[in-house]
Amino acid sequence: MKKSINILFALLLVVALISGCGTSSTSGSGNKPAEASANNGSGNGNVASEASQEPIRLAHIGPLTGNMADFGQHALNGVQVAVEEINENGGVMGRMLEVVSYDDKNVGEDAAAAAELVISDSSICAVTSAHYSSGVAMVAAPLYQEAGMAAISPSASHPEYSSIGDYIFRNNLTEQAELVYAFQMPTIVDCKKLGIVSMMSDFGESFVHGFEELYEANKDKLGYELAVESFFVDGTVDFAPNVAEIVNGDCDAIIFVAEYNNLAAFAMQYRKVDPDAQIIGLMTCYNPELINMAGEAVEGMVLYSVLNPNSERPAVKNFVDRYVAKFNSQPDFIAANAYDNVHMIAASIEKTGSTDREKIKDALYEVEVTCTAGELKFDANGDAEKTAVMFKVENGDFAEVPDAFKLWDDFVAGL
Amino acid sequence: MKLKKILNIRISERVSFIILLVLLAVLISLPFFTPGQYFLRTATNIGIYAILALSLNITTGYCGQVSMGQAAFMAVGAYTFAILNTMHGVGFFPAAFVGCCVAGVAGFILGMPTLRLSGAYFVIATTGFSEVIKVIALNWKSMTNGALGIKNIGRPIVFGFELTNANGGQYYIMLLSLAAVIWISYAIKTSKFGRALNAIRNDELASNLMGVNTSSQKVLAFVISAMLAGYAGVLYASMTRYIEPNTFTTDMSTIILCIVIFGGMGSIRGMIIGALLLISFPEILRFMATYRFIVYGLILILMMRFRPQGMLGGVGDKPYKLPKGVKRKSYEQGGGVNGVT
Amino acid sequence: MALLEVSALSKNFGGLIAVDAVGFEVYEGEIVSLIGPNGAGKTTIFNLLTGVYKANKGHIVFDGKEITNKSTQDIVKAGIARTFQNLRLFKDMRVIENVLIGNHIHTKYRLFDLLFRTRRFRSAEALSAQRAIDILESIGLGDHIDDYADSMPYGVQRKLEIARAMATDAKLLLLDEPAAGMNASETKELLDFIKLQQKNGYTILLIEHDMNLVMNISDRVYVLDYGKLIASGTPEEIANDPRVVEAYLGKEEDDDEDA
Amino acid sequence: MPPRTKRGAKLIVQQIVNGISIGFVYAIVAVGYSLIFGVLRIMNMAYASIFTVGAHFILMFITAKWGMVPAVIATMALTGLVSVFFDFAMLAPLRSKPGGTGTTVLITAIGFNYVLQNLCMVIWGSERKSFPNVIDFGTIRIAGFNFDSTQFVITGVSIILLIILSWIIYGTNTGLGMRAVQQNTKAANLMGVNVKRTITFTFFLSGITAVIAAFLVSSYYQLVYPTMGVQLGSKAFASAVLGGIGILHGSVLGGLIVGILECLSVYFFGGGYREAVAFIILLGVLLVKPTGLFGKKANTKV
Repeated sequence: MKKSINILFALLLVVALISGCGTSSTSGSGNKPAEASANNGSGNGNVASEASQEPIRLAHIGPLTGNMADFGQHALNGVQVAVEEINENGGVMGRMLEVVSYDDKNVGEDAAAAAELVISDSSICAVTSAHYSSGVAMVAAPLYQEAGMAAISPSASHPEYSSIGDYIFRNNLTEQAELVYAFQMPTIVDCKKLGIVSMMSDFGESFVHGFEELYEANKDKLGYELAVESFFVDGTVDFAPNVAEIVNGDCDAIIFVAEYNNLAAFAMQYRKVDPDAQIIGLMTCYNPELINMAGEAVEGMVLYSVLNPNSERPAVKNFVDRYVAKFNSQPDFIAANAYDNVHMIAASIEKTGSTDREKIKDALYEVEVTCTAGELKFDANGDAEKTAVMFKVENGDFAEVPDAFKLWDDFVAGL
Repeated sequence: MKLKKILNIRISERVSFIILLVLLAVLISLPFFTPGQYFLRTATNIGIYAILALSLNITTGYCGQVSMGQAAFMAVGAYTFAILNTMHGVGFFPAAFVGCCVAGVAGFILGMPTLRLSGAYFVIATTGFSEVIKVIALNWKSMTNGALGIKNIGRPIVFGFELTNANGGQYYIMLLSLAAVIWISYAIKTSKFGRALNAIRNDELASNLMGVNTSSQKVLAFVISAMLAGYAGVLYASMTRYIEPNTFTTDMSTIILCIVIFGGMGSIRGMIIGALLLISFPEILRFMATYRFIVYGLILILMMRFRPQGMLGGVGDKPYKLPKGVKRKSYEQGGGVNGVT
Repeated sequence: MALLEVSALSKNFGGLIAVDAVGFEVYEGEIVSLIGPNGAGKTTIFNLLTGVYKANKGHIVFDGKEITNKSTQDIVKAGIARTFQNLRLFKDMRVIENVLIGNHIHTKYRLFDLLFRTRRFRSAEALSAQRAIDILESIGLGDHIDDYADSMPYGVQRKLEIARAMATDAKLLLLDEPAAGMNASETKELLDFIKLQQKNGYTILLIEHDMNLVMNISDRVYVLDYGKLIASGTPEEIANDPRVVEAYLGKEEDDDEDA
Repeated sequence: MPPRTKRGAKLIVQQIVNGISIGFVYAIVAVGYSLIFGVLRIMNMAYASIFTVGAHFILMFITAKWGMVPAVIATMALTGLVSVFFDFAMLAPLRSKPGGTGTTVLITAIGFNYVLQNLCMVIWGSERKSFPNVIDFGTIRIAGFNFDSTQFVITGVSIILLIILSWIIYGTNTGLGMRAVQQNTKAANLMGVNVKRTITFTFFLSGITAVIAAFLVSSYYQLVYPTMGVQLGSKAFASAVLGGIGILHGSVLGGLIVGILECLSVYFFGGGYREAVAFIILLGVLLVKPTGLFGKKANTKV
């Protein structure tokens, strides 16, 4: 009897969805993310008019709501800074850049849906920053690969991410690269007994595993002993059991393998028990928020990042100034990566002189651009070769520790 | 109540049959005039949620036990399927079958101790179960690959022809599965099993005293529900092709529950329409996406307050459909007598 | 021999002794009443007979089989079905569905049959539907099979509950205060109805406060007080039994309370 | 547990000590669940997010330079109102309806839980915010084991709270009313207990306990964030059910059991299994004794 409602709803949905797809690319302007794209469009309205062509459109997909929202937002900020900059300098081939942003809530199914949306929108020629968590990025990646659309992740860490296909790029330290730096740190802070506290995440697990291998390989040469491995799961706030394990193994240095917000909680609880041990963080810990949250507790800790906001390098200075001017907050690594991605794609488009998706992909393997990460280029896997610098938290700020890191071979030789 | 009026339009069997045909035609021909893969994927996703809702409908709708464990059963099905498929090269259909069965076993294991519980006890027990499943997925590395998850999960292959989202294959698989699940729900609903579940929801003790073995019926319902959820998990895994312990969240369970409540406990149509609306609205009203869980929460509250039987649930006024060959003297065949005068 | 034999049946909750060594029997085709003031343990006895409570002592033998502390299902299968002091119908199910639940144990098919709608399924469903229809028509509810249980007037709901019990193919019907809340004419109707069922071959054990009904309907009466059996016999004997009269001082307001 | 990590009796004891600390955190939240259930026989699934809202209110007032004490008091009032509003606007109408069964109440509570939690996310952002710890007097080392002074405060407060609540319920007229309502709402009404007011009072009280818990927990972890109630809430609920929900001291004991076994699980199996411990115990106990450790069995009424 009520089947009539059935069909009514079904048709309603059909119509609605079609309109949904039709509008959703512009409807981005409804929510925070793309209003920026709107205003930088208007900001350069005059430029656009003289370059009388429709803009080149790039997609940003990342969490703009939910738990990981701030990471996605930072990436978007980076993208917007780059787009503005490029447009001010006359755009690419005289055409303006425009960023369309989608919210994947850091959820696989939403990421996939957004990816399909971007793929089916022929006006978008590449994904300039694709998703945050590896787990999510790896759901969408095969879709980009099949559809033949270049997608660069500013954050993916999963070892096998870039091996999904030749359209899948990663502008972030690979796990191997992170290991190169992380592994040097205990030696640099010359610790005797090392403890690792790691989240049971894709990155955490493979990182610890990789670290162990390196350790086993160089045990005898290293000056320290890997005494404790302690794990926790995502969402933990109470680190008492982990702290107890570290203290029990009386470690004098701890490598913490998780995002900054976890480190903040851990550091505060750890310092109550042991004020001395040296805390070592990874790149995901480099975030001004860390110091705001943990304050004293993280004073004196060391970590590394691909971005040094205080660097004198013009590319970095330029980026940081623009970023601070626009959002009056310090950029973090993900913002910088996203910023660089846009420049890489812009360069590729210039190189091939077309917005053809496949051509862009091919060009991405060839171009080399001077940006925040120095001379940036992708290797055959689609991984960026990046270098990191070491930082020490000193009176509430990240202070660079110049040339602390050696090249891997030199390091091993130097042991 | 106006809403009631709208929802109770009576139309003749013939008209509704034609409508059904049209609807089928629309559904089947969808892939041929879709504006993009995105549309198909969303449609498939909606279908999967409809299957999930129907599965939960058997425990919550028919039997009246609110379960928050549906995502966990999905996970069991999905992981079993993914492990068989990627590590032992088992094809889609056999692997899917095993996935269902394992999910069913999980349902049985959870059902046995908890069937005595009711209300919030059952909710917390099922919530806990999801947590346990997640922990297993995270720690049993040799099988589940831990937090790294399982990637490159296979899609169904029919006669050497791979069914992808692009060629609409996955959509049709979903459509067929949905049809099957609808039939199962209907078959249960219109049988002594369904009646027994219904009676249990109404008054467990009374049904017990009418000779219904309430515990076995409840467990059976729970197992079937788990199997269907497990199958939905299989579909989900082969669509996203990558699963990890955090893929199947409590949020999913909540959305599923929300669909059941919104569509109307016990109603089959309700589940499908519920899935249509609740899954598509964040896509259609993108500005709402930020608030979607608030909306889901409000739906739960408002439905309970104003229409606990849901959009299409509760009492219908159609005459009871008697099996063929049943004679009624003092009664001429035709429309039933509605409402006591 | 008796259809139902109860001997030395006892039940206590914590300290309180609800039923104390009660013994009685009910013969095939009889209508036996169990009376007594509130809290005398009548309903507790019903609960013991139907397996809701487990007895502490004593035996229940039905139709020659020991059914003491058997599961409720087994007892229903054995042929005892009951109604409830305050109605326990399946409210949002239809009249016919309520009766079909009564027939649940006799509707025999497996999951396979219901999924694939085998012949066995169809015949079994038709059979129990026919049975339900017949019962409903026999008690004059033929026109109301589509209606929802809680939409029926009170008197009809009482009848429906009896019908549901009958649908289990019980030999013995336990009626817990069937006349509670009924007016005189309804009670009269009920009386005839029960008598009719007796003719149809049912044996009936009922708890009732309405003395008028009890006296007119019962073949024999048992009187309980404080869990003990204080008297038994034909209605006449009971009526002039001093102990009963004594036990029943204050019966009036009990009656009102139940109404 | 990873083979590398050094083990031994000392670590076990330290973990038990930690377990007790965490246990009291669970306990103080669990008490809130028990309170409502003890009076209304309702499993207040929304309590977790009421707790979260409380934490955010406190932080809001503190950042508005109110000072800790006024902030907490103001929050108590506000959160109490939220809790009462929940009852007034959502539960009361269900109670009045004949169909107002457990299920409808349960689902309403689940819904409200989600609404509140996500409102927090929308209003205050999803990220973790730091919370000042004013009840921190450093770490105390006793016999080589570390005790966090905040823990003593939490322990103390939970015990005091327990005593106060027990006194309210068993020692005052209002409490008498509460118990009457729990026994039989209709009868209580006839006996002249103002049922409406009693229920309102109970919800307000549970709001206040939520704030106390929120204050202590956020001070302990020095963090506030919208999802803080999710894991904590469900574990605390598990603890309450474990100890026999509705029985206050039972909830506390349940919390302690969960806390200690959690930390021991870290010792024996590593951090990976910790989150499941609470629920495995719960399922185990429910299997043996569906009413929880201290729960009393009610006789089926026919």
